Amino acid sequence: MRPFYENLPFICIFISIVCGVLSAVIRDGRKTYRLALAMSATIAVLSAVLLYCLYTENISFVYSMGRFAAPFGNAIKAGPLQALLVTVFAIVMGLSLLGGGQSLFHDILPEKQGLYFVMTDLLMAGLLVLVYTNDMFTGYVFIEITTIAACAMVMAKDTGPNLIATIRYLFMSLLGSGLFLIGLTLLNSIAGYLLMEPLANAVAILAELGQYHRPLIVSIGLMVVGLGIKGAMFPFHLWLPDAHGGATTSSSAILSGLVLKGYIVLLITLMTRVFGLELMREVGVSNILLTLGLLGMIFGSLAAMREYHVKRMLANSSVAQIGYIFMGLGLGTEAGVVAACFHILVHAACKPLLFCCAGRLSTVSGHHRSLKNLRGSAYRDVAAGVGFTVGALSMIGIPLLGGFVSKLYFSKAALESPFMAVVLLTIAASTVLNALYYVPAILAIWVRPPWEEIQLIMLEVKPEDTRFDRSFFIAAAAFMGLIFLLGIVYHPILNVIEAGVRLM
Amino acid sequence: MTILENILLAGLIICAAAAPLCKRLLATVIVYLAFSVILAVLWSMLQSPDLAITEAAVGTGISGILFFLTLKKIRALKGTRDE
Amino acid sequence: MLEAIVQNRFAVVAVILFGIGLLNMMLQQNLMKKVIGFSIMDSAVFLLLASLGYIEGHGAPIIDEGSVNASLYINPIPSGLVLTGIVVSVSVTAFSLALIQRIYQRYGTIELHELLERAKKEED
Amino acid sequence: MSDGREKSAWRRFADWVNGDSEPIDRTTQYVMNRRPPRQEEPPELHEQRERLRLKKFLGLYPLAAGFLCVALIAILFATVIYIPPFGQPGNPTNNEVSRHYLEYTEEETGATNAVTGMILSYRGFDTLGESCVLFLAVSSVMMLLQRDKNNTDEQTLHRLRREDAIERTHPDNILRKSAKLLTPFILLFALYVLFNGEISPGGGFSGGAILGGGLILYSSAYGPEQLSRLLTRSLYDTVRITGLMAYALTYGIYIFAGANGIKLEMEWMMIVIDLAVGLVVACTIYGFYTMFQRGKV
Repeated sequence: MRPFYENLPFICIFISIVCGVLSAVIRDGRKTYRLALAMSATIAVLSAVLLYCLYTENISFVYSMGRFAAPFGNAIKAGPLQALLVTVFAIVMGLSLLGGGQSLFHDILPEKQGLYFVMTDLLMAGLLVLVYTNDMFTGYVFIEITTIAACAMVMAKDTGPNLIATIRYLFMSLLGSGLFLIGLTLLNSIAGYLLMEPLANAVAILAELGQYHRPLIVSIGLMVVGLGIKGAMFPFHLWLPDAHGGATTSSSAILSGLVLKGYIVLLITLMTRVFGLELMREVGVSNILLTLGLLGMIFGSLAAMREYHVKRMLANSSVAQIGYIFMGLGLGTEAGVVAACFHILVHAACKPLLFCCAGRLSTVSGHHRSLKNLRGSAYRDVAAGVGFTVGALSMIGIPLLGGFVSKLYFSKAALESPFMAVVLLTIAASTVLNALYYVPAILAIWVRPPWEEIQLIMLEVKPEDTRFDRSFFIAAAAFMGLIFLLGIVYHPILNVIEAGVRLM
Repeated sequence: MTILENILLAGLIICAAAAPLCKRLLATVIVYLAFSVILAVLWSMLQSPDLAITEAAVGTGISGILFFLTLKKIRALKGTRDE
Repeated sequence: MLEAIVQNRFAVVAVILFGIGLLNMMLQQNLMKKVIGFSIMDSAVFLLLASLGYIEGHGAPIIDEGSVNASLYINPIPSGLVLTGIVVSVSVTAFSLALIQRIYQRYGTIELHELLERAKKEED
Repeated sequence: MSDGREKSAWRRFADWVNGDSEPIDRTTQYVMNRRPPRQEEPPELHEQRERLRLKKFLGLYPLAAGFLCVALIAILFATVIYIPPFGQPGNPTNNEVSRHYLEYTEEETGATNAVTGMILSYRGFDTLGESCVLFLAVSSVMMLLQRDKNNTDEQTLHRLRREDAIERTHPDNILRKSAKLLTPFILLFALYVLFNGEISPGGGFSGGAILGGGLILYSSAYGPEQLSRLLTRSLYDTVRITGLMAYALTYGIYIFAGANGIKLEMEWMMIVIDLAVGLVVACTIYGFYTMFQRGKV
């Protein structure tokens, strides 16, 4: 008889699936909204309990889905890292829905709101499985669930450019999952298993004997590239600005905060659990990841500098931040993976905050999105202004905020790498570039424009839009708390991540 | 058996190459459905009757209906009542 | 080389189909043809996967009473995976077709480059 | 506010960032010129630049994508001739897992069709995910195509009504007669495939698809109104959701019991799951059809 807490991951997955189905029954926007919030809160609490149990006992466990033990049945595996990630993901999901709630109900037609929350709930299920899965094919099926749910969330706003962004996003995602599937097929043909532990043994034996060397390398490469396309790795990120920039606020927040991370977490699981970091370094996939990550850091920032549309600027900045994560993975060391995991948490806290605040600022400025029209908007909703500032400063890497710690640990991890100089220089350059577009954005929202211009803007603002938005205030405050938490008490969190990576 | 198999494999490639080259979308869809039918036969030859049934029902039947309905909606079918 | 190709003919055909599908999906401007390219690509992967499970001279994996002998039947795992895959692929196809219908309704065209230009104009 | 009074340092800095202030020295001038143009650009110029970028993108993209695709195909081609040979019993794929499935399916799951046994019992979690994909797909199609003020105008409604009227006054006799003849057999065959999945090819997915196909035939022969009188939106939703819910609950109990080592009689489980999967698939397929056709259930 296993201890009860080992059932918690499965219960979380089950709750989110059932909530998704129930949302289709209820069909009323407000009620399903509350259901989704309650679901996120429940999952966050249950995962926090799981995290506590696993971290104090310092274990990870395999949970067989059904009565057939591995390698015959499906299984999931949970350790401290997975529990931590899921806790943060659930919190961020709830807060993003809370923070973007007002514009959500403004952007989506009333009869479609219930369906929107079907998507968010099942998206949560998909993310949970991507984090916990211990089986390759289960991973594929839930990648597809995440893809469809994410696309549906982008198009929920239902404007023309939105639909086009969705179809581009859909095709790129399908390309990614197609490549992942063919990589999985090739790997299955030479190693013969689907469950990760026996697969890892088979891969290790193959690598040692040098058998089927070429199919092995190609299948690893295909899976990495497939997940990289879905995670907006540098040359494959062209779909991202339109999809994330055009969607409704909550969708943008969830997509860039969580969905990208889900695929990357699966990639980390594959790298550490199945292939092993050593093999990744040996076959040179690490170096490719490193190069693309570094390029992404620079080019994402450069693209963000050119944008005048605030949400698209944030979306382009996501490309740069994802570049950091791939760079950390590309270092091919445990320290790099730990830093990448920490950056996943930081970015999952900062980017949704920025998107929610940008959405709120544009709401109080007559739904304009270009930075020019947002001038001085921070005075119309101070909480949003402060939130935007904190998030942006954290992205730049100011001490006491989360972004600083992750940059510190990336640099520390880079010290062991043969490419130390290049990595450190790129981190420095990217920090400067980040400052070059975030600082003007911060100034733009805090500087009062001439009086006539304000009046012109205020003409378009409906009075109900400027009313105090309590749920947004709570969400922004909680996000800021999370960022400060990550920036100040980072030691225990890093300990959990290190233990989790060891127990992968 | 091997000869038939090879013919079917060649048929798959021909259909796949021809489908997107057709000028009219209707022809594209029909050639694609032929591709699906060949695939179903091939699967029954690979001793997977489950796959053959599913491919015939889902891959050919249902996708076919959905493709045709879409063609009708985007007015790519000649001779519908709209015209 | 030639022998290897003949021996792995299913895999080779699957790769050719995958390539055709991939090129169409990436390079076609017509959204319908893109969807068909995607379907061909997925079918190609399924063909590769299903061919892994086939064993020459063995029968379909429906167990006869009294002859539970694993060396009589083909490997059931790839068939099961492909079964799942086909259904997933059809769902995705249906979703993208629905999107195409809406795009046509709004813009009156399904050529991607025209759509991109129109969308750029419409923004802000 | 900005009426030429003495400016604070903050104000001057802000103006510098916004590009409003006069440059003071050459360095500043240089930095200012390098700064990306953000606000001061007139909209026409910006639009023109954007269009140019788009044109460049549309010109470059096919080249880059084509090159990447061809490279990928070449790599794959060079790879697949090295994978284990086709059809040999000694391949890595044919390991103890597949032998276990073949030898113990009947004993452990009660199904003689190893594929059905595997997807419903051994790897049942994948199948649950797959049903969720179907559910999601039909929900998102509803989100796109269900009639609302964004996607349906008076003209479309008028056209639909006219088509219905034509359907009523000029029924297609051949179609109608043959549909009348065929529908019961199709439904019967669907049920046969559905319930015999354990001992013969078929099972929930194929049976459900055939059932959905029967509904579509009936609907297209008798007109959608005839069917929607029998199968109203609420009934449709009830069936669809009951199916998935029953599936998820049964499977949840099964996983929970199995993982915790609780012994449960699960003989009935295969039947319930088969039926539930069949219902989900049939409803999904009918849902796709009716959404594509008319935009409502």
